Amino acid sequence: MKETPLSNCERDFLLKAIEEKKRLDGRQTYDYRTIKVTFGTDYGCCFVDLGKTRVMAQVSCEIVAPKESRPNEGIVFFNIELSPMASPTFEQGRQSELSVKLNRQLERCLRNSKCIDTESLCVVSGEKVWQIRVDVHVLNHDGNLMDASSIAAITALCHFRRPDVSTQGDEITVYSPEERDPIPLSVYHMPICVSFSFFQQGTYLLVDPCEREERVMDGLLMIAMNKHREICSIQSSGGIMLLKEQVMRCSKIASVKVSEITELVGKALENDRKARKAGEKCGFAESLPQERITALKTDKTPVEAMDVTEKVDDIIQKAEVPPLSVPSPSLPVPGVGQVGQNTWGLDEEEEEEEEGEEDRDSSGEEEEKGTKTQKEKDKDEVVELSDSEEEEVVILHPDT
Amino acid sequence: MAAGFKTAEPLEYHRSFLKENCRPDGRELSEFRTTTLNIDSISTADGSALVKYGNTTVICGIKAELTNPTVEAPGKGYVVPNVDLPPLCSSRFRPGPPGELAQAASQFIADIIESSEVIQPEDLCIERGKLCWVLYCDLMCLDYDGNLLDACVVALLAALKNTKLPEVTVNKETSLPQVNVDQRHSLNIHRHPVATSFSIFDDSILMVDPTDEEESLATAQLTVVTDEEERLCCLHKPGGTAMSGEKLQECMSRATVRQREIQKLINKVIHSVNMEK
Amino acid sequence: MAGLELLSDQGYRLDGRKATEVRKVQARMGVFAQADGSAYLEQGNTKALAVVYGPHEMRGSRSRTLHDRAVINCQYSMATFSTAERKRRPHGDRKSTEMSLHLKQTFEAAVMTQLYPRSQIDIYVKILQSDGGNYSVCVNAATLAVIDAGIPMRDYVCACTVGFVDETPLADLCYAEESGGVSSLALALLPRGGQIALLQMDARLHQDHLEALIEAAMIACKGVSKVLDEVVRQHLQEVSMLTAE
Amino acid sequence: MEACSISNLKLREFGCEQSLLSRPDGSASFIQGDTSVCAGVYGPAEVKVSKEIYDRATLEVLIQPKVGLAGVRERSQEQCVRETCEASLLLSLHPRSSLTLVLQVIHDDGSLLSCFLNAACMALMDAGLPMSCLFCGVTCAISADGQIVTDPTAAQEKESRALMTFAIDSTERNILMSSTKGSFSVHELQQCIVVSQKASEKMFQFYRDSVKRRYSKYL
Amino acid sequence: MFSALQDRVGQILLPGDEFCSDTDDTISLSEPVKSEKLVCGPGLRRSGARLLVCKSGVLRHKPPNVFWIDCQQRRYVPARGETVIGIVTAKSGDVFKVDVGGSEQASLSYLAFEGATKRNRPNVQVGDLLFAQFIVANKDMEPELACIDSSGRASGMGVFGGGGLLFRVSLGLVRRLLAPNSDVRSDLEQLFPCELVVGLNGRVWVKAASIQQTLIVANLLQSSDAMTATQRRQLFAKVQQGAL
Repeated sequence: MKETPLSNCERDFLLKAIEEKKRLDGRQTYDYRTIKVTFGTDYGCCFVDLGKTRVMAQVSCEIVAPKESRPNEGIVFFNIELSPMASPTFEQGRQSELSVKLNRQLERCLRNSKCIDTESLCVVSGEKVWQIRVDVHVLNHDGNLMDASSIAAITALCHFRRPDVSTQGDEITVYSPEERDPIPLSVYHMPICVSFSFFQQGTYLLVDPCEREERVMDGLLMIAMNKHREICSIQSSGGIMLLKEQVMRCSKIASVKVSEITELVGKALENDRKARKAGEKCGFAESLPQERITALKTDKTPVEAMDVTEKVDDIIQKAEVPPLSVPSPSLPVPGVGQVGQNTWGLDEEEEEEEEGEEDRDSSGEEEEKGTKTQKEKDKDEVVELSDSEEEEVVILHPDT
Repeated sequence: MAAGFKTAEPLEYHRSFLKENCRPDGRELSEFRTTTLNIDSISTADGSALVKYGNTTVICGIKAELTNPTVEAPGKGYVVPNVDLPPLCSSRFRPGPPGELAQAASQFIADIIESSEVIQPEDLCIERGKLCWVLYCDLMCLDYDGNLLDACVVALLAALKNTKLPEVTVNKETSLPQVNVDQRHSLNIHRHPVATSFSIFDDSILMVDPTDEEESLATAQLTVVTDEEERLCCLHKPGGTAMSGEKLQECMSRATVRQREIQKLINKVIHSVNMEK
Repeated sequence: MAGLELLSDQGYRLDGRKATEVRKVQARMGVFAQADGSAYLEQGNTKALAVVYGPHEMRGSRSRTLHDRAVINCQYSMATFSTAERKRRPHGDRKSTEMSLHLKQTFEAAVMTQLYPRSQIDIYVKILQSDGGNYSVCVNAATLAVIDAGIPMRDYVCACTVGFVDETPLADLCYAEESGGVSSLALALLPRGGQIALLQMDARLHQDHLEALIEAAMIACKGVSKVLDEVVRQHLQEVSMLTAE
Repeated sequence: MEACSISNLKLREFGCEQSLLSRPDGSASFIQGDTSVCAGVYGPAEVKVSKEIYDRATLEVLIQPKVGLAGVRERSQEQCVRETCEASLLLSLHPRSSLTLVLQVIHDDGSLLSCFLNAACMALMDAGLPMSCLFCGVTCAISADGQIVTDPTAAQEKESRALMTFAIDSTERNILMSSTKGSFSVHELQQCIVVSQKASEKMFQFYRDSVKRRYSKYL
Repeated sequence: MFSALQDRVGQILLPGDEFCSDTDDTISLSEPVKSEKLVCGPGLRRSGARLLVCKSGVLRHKPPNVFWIDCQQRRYVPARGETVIGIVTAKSGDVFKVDVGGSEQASLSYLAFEGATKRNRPNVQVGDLLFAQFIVANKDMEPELACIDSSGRASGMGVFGGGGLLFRVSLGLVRRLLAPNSDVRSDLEQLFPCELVVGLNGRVWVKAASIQQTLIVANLLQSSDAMTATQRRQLFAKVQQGAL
C-alpha cells in the first residue's frame, strides 16, 4: 500500500514556513513534542508517546549458551518491529531500509556504548548466560521513530527485573518472583538519541521532526549522548552537506535536551517504583485516559445465570438421540479396511495378485512412489532404502 | 451442458441438487464418502497409516527419536505434529513455506493431541530429566479434495495405534541408552478422538464431509472431535455464519455416530494386521 | 586500554606509524575492461575493489525511477575469505545492508545526479582483505571508480576513520585498534568545500574532545585526497600518452 | 453426562478507547482485567494484485505477539479472527480493495482470543466499515472441580480442565466462532454456550454505551 | 416504518439494528394507507422488507423523507457528483492518475478541463493539487474525475494550490463545513480573511495573509474536529485577542 504522495504546494509551504522559523504545531525550532512515559503491568514493559508517535518496548530474558568469543558475557539483543499498524507503508516480514537503519542505530547506541553490564549476566561461565531481548514495537508513526525507540528501550531496560538464579554445581535453579524478588539490570549510563533534521542544504535545522517535516527534510543527524555529556554515537544520513560548526552546535543542543529527557525518565521510573511499593495496581489499564469521550471503562459486572440449566436441558431433549447401530466396515484384504458404500467395487478386484497393497491405481499411489520413502512392494523383494547416508544398510523385514 | 453450467454458476448448480437434499456426487447431506484405511504401509516408519476420504488422501508417518526432555517438563516426552500440504496435492498450494491452511491444520492437530490426551506424555519418558522419546508425526496430504482435518485425525490415530517403540535401557556407568530393535512394544492409546467436519451452505443447509468444491462455496466450516466416552475434545469453528445451540447439538450427535463407526474400522484393520503377522 | 599498548609514550602506534600518519595507499584505476569504471585500492592491509556501471536505463523495479535525477544503487559486500574467520553471509546481513545504505547516501550527495534524469548508476564494492577502516577504503575506491567512469562529481569524496586514545586522535585505524574498544569516528569529506558527506561514530567519547577528533579526521581526509588526486593525474597521464601515439 | 455448577459468574472490569492512534483509519484498544490489546484498521485501500478478489474486499489479519515473531499459534488465531470479521463485514460493498486489521498484544493475562475479537469489532466500527452485525468474544473455563469461570485470568486458565472461546453475533446471539482446548462433555459445552450468550448481552450494552459516549458531542 | 425511524432520529444506532415495516403499518380504516417513500442515505441498507443499519453513528433526518447515519469516518469512499481535492501522481498518455485517498487512483482525462483541445493541452504537473468532481464512481468501476461541470465551464475547478497549506480532517467536519449556513464557517469568518478549499474526501486547503495566520486556521480546524459548538466558540474567541 503506497503512502499518500506529497503535493508540491505542501512541500513549498512547509519549506517557506521553516524559513520563517514557524512549525506546523507551533513549536520553536529546538522544542520537543510532549513526551509521555508510562509502564505496563509486568517489569520491563514501557510505552513512550512522543507527540502522536507511539512506541512500546518489552524486555524479556532467557538462559542461553554464550558466544564462543565472549564466554563469560551475557548477550543483549535489540529488535525494532515496524508494525503495519504504524503506517500503511510498513509491510509485514520484509526488512525495509528504514527498519535496517533504525535497528543498526539502536544497536550502536545501546550496545557499543556498553551501557549495560554484560558480565553481571553470566550464570555459568562458558555454559549458561542470560540473553536479554529488547523488542520495540512501533504502534503509530508520526515522525522521529529513533528518539522514541531509544527512550523506550533504555527506560524498559532500567525498569526490567530478571528472576534471581542460584547455581549448585552445574544445576541451576531459577526462582519465580514469588520465591525471591527479581533483580534489576545494572545500567551504567542512559544514552538518549536526539535527531536533528536539515533543510535547504543544511541552512535550516529542526529538532524532533514530525512526520510531515521528515518528508521534506534533506537529511538527518542523530546524536546519542548521556547526561554526563559523553557522546555514545553519531550518525548522519540523507544527502546533506554538514559543516564542522553545525555538528558542534548540534552536540551542544543535544546535551541540553538529553539532560531534560533523562530527568523526565528518572521521574517516571521513580513514580512507578513508588506506585508498585504502595501496592497500587499499575499497567496499561490504569493509563486509560478516563476523561476523554472516546474512552469508557466499567468495573466488574456480574452475569446472571438463573435460567441456564433449563435452557440447556430443553436443547438436549429436543435433539434426537443418535442411533446406536453403526454399519460395520468391510475388510477386503488384511491391513485394509473400508466403511461407507464403496463406489469403486473394490471387492470384484479381489483376485489382484499383489495383496497388502492398494490395488486401485488412484493418483495417490503414483505420487507416493515418487516420495523419498520407498513403499514396500511385497514380502520377499529386498527393501531398497533411499540413499540415506548410514554406512551399512539394515534390511527390515516387517513380519518379524 | 451440465459441465458448462457447473463452471459458470457453481452456486446455482449446487443449490439445484440441495433442493432435493442430495449432493452432486450422489450422497445425502449427512453421509460420509467411502473411507479407506491402510495400516503399516511404510516400513521405514515406526508407525504409519494411509486414509482416503473419497479422493482426499492423507498419509501419516511416525518416527520416534531419543532426546532429553525439556527443562520445564522433565518427566515427559513430547509429540511434534506437522501437516504438510505439498504442491502435488492441489494446484492451489505453491512450493515454499507452509501456507495459512497448513499451519492452521498443524495447530489444530497439536491441540487435539493435547486436549484429547490420546497418549500420556509420561509413557514416553524413559529416564526422568535425562532421556525420553519424541514422536515426530508427519501428516502429508497426497490428494486434496476437501475435509483435510477429518482425514488427518484418523490417519494420526491409526498411525499411533500402529506405532511400535523398541525397548530402551540406560546403561548405568556410561549412562548411554541401549536400544534393542527386535524387542518392540506398542503405545497404549487412552482415548480414540475422531473428527467430523461439517460445512454450512447458503447460511442454512448443513452437510457432512464436504468436498473441495463444497468447501470453497460454503459460508462456514465446523469440526467436532469426540472420543469413545462421548466427551468432546474440540469444537473448531473458525468464523462464518452463526449457528444456534440446537444446530450444534445436531452436529454433535452425528459426530458420536461417526466416532463409533471409525473406531470399529480401526480396531478391525489393526486386528487384521496383527492376525496376519 | 587493557592489553596491548595502542600508543607508546614516544608517540608510536602498534604498526610503527605516528598518530596522524595515514596507512600507505596504493591504487590503480581502469582494472577491468567490461566495466564503465573500476578501481582497486589498498590502504595498509585493507584491499577493496570498486566497479561502476552506468549511467544506464533503469533495470529491475521501474517504479523507483526519479524523473529529475539518477538513482544510485550501491552494494557493499565482503569476500568470505576477507576476515580471520570465514564470513557465512557475505552481503545479506544488517551490517552490510547498512554499509550499502551509507555508500549510496554519500555518493548521492557527491555525484551530480541531476545531469542524468530517469537513469541508474550502479556502484559495487567488494572488500578482498579487511584490516579495519572498511567504510573509508570503500568510499575512496568508489570515488576512483566513479572518476574512471567519467561521471561528473562535485568534488573528490575521501573518507577516513579516526580513533581517540589517551587524549590524542589516531588517524586511519587498523583492525587491531578498531576492535580494541577505541571510540572510532568515520568521516566522508568533500575536501575543497570542507563539507561532511557522512559522519558516523561509535563508543563513548566526551563532548569536549569531539571538535579535536573531527579536526584530525578532516586533516587526514585532506591527506588522502592529495594521494587520490595524484593517482588520478598519473592514470590520466598514462592514458593520454597511449592515445597520443 | 455430568453437568458443572454455575454460581456468581462475573466479568473482570473491561474498558475500551477508540481512535487512539492518528495514522490508522480506525483504531481501538480493549482491556479485560489486565489483558489488553491494541487494534488498527486500514481500508478499504489499494490491494496487491496477487491477493485481489473480483467481487469482494480482501481482509488480512495480522497478530503481533509482544515478544518475538508470530508463530503457528498466532497464525491459527488470525484465521479465527479473520473469518469471524468476514462473516460480519459486508465485504461485497468494496470489491477489489484491501482491509488490513493489525492486532498488537499489549499484555496477556488470560482470555486473549476474546480480547482480540472485542478490540477488532470496536476498531472496525471506529473505521466506519459497513457491517451486518456486531460480534463480541467471551471466554469460559471449566475449572478442575467443574465450576464454569467466565473471562478467566491466566492463572485460572492454566489450572482449568477445559477452555472455550466463543464469538457471538449481536442479532440472534448465535455462535460465530468457537475455539476450544481440553476435553468436556456435551452438556458442559451447551452450558458454556448459554452462559456466553448471557455475558454477550453485557458486552453489547457496553458497545452501545461507549459509542453513545463518543458521539455525545454531535447529538 | 416511517414513524419507527422518526422517533429514533438523533439517537445512536449500531450495525445490526433494524427497522421492519410490518410492525407499525396497522391497517386503519381512518386514514388511507399512503405508500410512504423512504430515501435512505449512507449507513442504511435495505434487505427485503427490512431496513438494516450498517454503520454506527447518529440517525439524521431531512424533512421530506431522507434518513442517513452521520458516521465519523476517516477513509473516503468515492461517490458520484462529490467535489474532492486530488493530488496528481502520474501522467500516462492522455490520462492523469489522481490520488483521492480512496481505494483506487482516480483517472482524469486531459480533455476534462475548461477549454482543453487536442492541441491546447492543460498544464498539469505531477504533484499538483486538483479540485475536481466525480463523474463516475461506483464499487465496480474505476472512479473518474472531471474539472468541468455539465455546461463545460470550470466553475472553480482545476489546478490550484500555490502558497497554501493542505491538511486532513475527518469526513464529519468537512460535511459540517460545507453545510449551507455552517456555524464553523461563520466563526472562522470573524477571525481573519482567508481562502478555503474544502474537498469531501477530508482534505482542506487554506491560505491566509501570512504563514502564521494560515497555520492558526489549520490548527483551529483540526482541533475543532472533536469539540462541541460552545467549546469551539470559546477557543475562537481566545484566539481572537490572544495569539494574533
